[in-house]
Amino acid sequence: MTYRDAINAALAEELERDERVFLLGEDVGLFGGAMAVTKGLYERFGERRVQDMPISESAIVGGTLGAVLTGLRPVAEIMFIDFVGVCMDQIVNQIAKVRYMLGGQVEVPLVIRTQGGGGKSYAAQHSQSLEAWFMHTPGLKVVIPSTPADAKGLLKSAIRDNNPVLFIEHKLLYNEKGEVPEGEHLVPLGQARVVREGSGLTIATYSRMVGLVQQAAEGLAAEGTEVEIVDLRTLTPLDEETMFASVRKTGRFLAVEEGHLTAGVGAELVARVTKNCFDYLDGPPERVAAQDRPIPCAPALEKATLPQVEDILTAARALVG
Amino acid sequence: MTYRDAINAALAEELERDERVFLLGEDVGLFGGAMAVTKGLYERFGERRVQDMPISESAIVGGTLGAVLTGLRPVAEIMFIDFVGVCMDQIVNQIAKVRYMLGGQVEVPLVIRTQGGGGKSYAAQHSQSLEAWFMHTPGLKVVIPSTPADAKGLLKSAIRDNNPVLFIEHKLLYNEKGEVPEGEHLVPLGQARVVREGSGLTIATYSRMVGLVQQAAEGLAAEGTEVEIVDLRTLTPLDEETMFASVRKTGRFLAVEEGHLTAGVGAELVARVTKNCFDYLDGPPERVAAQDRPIPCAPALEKATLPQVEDILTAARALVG
Amino acid sequence: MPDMTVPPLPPETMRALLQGMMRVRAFEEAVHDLYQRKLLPGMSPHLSAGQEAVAAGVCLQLRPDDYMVTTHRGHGHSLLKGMDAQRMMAELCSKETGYCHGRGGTMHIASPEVGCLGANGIVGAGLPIAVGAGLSIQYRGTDQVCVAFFGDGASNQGTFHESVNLATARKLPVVFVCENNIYALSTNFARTGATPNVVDRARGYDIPGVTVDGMAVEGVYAATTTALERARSGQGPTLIEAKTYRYYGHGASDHRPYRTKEEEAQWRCSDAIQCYGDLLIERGVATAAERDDLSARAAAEAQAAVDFAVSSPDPDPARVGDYVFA
Amino acid sequence: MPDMTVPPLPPETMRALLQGMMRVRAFEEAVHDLYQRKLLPGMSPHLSAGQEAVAAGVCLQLRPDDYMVTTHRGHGHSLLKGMDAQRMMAELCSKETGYCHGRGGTMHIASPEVGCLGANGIVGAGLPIAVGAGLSIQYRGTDQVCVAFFGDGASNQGTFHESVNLATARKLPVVFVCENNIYALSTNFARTGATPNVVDRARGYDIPGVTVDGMAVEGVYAATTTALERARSGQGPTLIEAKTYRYYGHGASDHRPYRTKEEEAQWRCSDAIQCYGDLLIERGVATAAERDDLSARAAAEAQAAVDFAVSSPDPDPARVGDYVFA
Ligand SMILES: Cc1ncc(C[n+]2csc(CCOP(=O)(O)OP(=O)(O)O)c2C)c(N)n1
Ligand SMILES: Cc1ncc(C[n+]2csc(CCOP(=O)(O)OP(=O)(O)O)c2C)c(N)n1
Ligand SMILES: [Mg+2]
Ligand SMILES: [Mg+2]
Repeated sequence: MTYRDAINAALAEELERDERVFLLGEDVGLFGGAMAVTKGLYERFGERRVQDMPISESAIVGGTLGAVLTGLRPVAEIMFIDFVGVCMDQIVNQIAKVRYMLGGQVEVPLVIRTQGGGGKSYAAQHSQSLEAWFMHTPGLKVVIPSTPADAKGLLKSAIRDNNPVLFIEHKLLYNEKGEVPEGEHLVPLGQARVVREGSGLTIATYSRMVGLVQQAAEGLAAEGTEVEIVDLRTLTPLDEETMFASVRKTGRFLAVEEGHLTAGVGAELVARVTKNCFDYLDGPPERVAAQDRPIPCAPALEKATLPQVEDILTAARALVG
Repeated sequence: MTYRDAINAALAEELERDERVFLLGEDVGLFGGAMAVTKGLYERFGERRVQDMPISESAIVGGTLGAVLTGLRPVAEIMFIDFVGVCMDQIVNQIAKVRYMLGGQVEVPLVIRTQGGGGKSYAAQHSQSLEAWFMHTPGLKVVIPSTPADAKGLLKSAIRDNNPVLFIEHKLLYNEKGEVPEGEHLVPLGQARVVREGSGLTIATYSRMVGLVQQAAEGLAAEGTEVEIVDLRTLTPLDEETMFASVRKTGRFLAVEEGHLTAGVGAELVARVTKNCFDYLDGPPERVAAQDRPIPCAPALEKATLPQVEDILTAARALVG
Repeated sequence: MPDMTVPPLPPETMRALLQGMMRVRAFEEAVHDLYQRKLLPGMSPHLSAGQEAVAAGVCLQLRPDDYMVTTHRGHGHSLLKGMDAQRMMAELCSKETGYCHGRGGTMHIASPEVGCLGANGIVGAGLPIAVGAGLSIQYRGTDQVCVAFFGDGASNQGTFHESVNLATARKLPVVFVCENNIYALSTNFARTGATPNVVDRARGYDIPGVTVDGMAVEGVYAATTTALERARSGQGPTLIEAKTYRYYGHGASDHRPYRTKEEEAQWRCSDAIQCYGDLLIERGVATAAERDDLSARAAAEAQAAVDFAVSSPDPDPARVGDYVFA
Repeated sequence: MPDMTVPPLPPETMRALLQGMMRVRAFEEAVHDLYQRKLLPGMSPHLSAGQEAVAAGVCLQLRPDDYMVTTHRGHGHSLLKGMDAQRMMAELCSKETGYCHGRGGTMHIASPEVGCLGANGIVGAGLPIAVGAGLSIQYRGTDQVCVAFFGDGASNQGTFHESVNLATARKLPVVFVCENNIYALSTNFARTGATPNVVDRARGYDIPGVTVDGMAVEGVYAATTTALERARSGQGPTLIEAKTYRYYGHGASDHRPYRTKEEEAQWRCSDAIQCYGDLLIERGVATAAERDDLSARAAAEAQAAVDFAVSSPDPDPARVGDYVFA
């Protein structure tokens, strides 16, 4: 099953299961979503459960909060994560904070689905990986799956969670295939997955970069370095223990992300690993991330800006060398 | 001269010097600004140079870009940094990226002044320190002064810079007094300032936290630890060399910031220091930052959420102990 | 202006309106006093004294299961929608006994339980939330309504447009009530709005736009009745603009250089509570003694709220981490 | 609808309008062809084929020192405002010789030098930038104008409101031109807009709202002339809504399930270029041969642009770090 179909199945199952769940977003109905993720749901569940919305992201996202406060469990779609700039206030000042500001009077069971990432030459406003902003936003859970099985299992958990979840898909993963358990498949939020075991180097990563790291790991294995790969799956809550356990074993740490380097997710991972595993470290942790510049359109320039397998190999070799 | 008056003086001097410079924002004219920073400028320069705007932050901030592309050098005010959520797209997708997206066809000499920080029991939507988001945004300079002299010298440099600058003041610093050089006082962007020299521990910080760190340093000196304090002054560009030089001398590093811990500025500082000074470090770098939760209103709760001198002392003692 | 052919209100409604306004005034004066006495930490509260007729005319006819979204100037709306004065005052004082256990303070008072979905520190940010409540009502198929209060300044935010447009396109049961008190902080609406009145915007959405004298509670009441009926019957939103005035500054540090003493005095002449009290006496609906009694009861409620708040414990810093996640 | 009493346009203007539309059509068809041939990396371009009358009717009467802000569907506007077809095509192909040295691509084509302040990848985001240009014109005291193009879908964004409101409140020389091609991606405006027409919104700001047939270039031209005069003379903005149609899907992967083949065919019957060409021949302003010649020249320009783009070098990855900061 593809990553796209896995998400579609999760949505369908949750719509089926809970009458309070409904979808809203631009072109999610009749059209089936700009990324074709919601295909067939409008036909199956009707326009009440799958609502097409105007290009009014603040109203869509703020609308989910009003719906939550009055008993529903909405799942909104923001077409590209790059568009969060027009509804950032609703996400970070309203949705993420409302439970705390209200002293626990409310639960906030809503999901904002969106997709990010580059690699398609979509240029600076359609290729970003902005998860670090939201990891820096207390009150919000941030889920970012790398496989079809996780996409399904994490999305179902996210919809059932009583907290706001930003669910970030990756545009280059939609056609990726993988095994997906049938039916009631739930992956708990906050549990990393060890994708590959190894004793030479720990790489923590997520989303599309998991695949690149796997490729790099094969190359490194051929050179005699066994890489342990940790797919974080959720950035908030963050399963740091799985990371730490691995680093205590390997003594070396590399964080790989597709977002910009400075003040990105990797910085946080490195800071935590350094603090908690200092005495186990053979050398300083490293980071591979996008360069600190807007993402250019031209394929060769984009390639020189986003992390490539080669960049991971280079960083890993330097770490173990 | 107070921090407030220093900023006011910088604005007045630059309005005087360059006819292309003008101010725009909510209540900046007649009223003199919600924080009284622009007092007297409307009377002196008139409503053409000091423009009151509707509560339309996207139009204000996007407006600066239109003005820049047609030959002006606007300085906008966003009343609280917490409000950037309503105009985030214009800051990060338009202003920060336009020069790169256009292949260098334009320069973007604009400044967005705003103020952040807590300590006044203003609660979750009026107390934030959001600089990490903007440090993670390539194309934007981020300036965050701690003293009246720096506020003046950095703001004048920001206004003359041909790149977009987010200039973040601190609400608790406005009444702080300090020496400010008369007249043409410019502080270059990208140069940290060593506030206090010491050999026992390096603390990198900025904005209001500089004062808290100074207090802590006095306490630590009494205990025999000489702290070297680096006031970063600008987060982009980041003067990492001054930090590194200090850490190579002291062997210990603490980052202190008022923003939330996770994926904050300190994470980046720790990641860079660890990478570049690993062999000099006696132990893992530490961070002091706001707790990862929305900022509560009640004074005792706010105190338990934002970094206090005591927190800095505790972290520093652990580092040197 | 309200239709003058409507039948007169029942006397008990008239008295309730007077009492509601008095309750808000007494509450706000008590808040002001607490702030002056430095018993109210944080931002100087945004008081609605002067604007009570809007809160009373709108909120007193909402059903308990209706919803209401308010702003940074929302004490009056919240009180009359059904929140408890004591727990509100305790929240204003950041006490453990407050609605938000001291986490929220003046700008974040809410009680979804009684339909108060929230105040807001971000101008215009409550409007999308109100529309979401409207979507939810339509989704659930009830005949509830959500009222969204906002200011003249908020009407210049993008969220105003997105919210009114969506609510109208979907015929949602949302009533938009603008309290036009002329100023957004210091800025006169005439300097920032395209049209002289906020209600002129209704024409762009083809929804009813109704202007009412925000100092005259029965006019507010009548316009709201019509708007609520329209909303409940599935015909969509109404935009009501109440012309009103805040007596105090935007906050305590605002010395109001942007308006004249004469202007202030003139508005006070049409004080909603004074005038309506006089009117009820003139109409024979209340005696002077009854008016005094209502006033005394409002004062007593406010005083009890203050006493409760002041004597309540502060929240326990050891529990500061509660309520981040469910 | 345009005032029919206006004097007829000079023949050379009529021919220029026809030629302008042909140039846009030829350009867009060439882009489409390049994309099909996989010579155009990145997002499938948003083509304006079908909408040429709007680009020509508006842009051909702008002065070189006027400004224009466009959208993700902006090739036509940019070309007719004065950008060079070859450097545009090179940018579309992400080549070093493109306006943005390959950094921008289809959604970020701009040339501030000729007044093209930018396309945009964010719906509605160009509007505040246009207002900023308007503020700047007023600040500098010139009689320039800034035209802001946007779509029916964009009119639902908060930025639309903030921009029109501010421009109106300050009487800025901004002309807002909505190309209503019925759909925002797949979504019919009737399902998301409060009113049937975007132009209805003008009433909420008390500015002229003018509906024109976006397939009839002279109507677009006339409405724009009036709006430009109004803007230049300090009377503020106009909102023009051009009813038009995009022939292609939103992008290449869009197979247009949301509209019928009949609807598409019907719009093609009123093709702006075909009909206007016929009209000019009928009027005796152009011969069939002249029309063919104009068409051939447009095709040649597009072909030269393709040749230039295809044979241009890619940007040098070693210089990828240029242009982040000045
Ligand atoms: C997005 C945003 N911009 C600015 C502010 C600062 N601010 C708070 S209240 C206010 C004035 C609001 O005016 P109005 O909507 O008329 O309400 P009023 O205060 O008059 O009741 C301003 C500018 C804010 N809180 N949020
Ligand atoms: C803020 C934002 N939301 C959504 C999108 C995705 N998107 C791109 S174009 C488009 C449709 C725009 O419709 P309209 O304004 O009518 O222009 P048209 O494509 O019809 O020319 C959408 C939804 C976007 N780019 N930006
Ligand atoms: Mg007001
Ligand atoms: Mg459209």
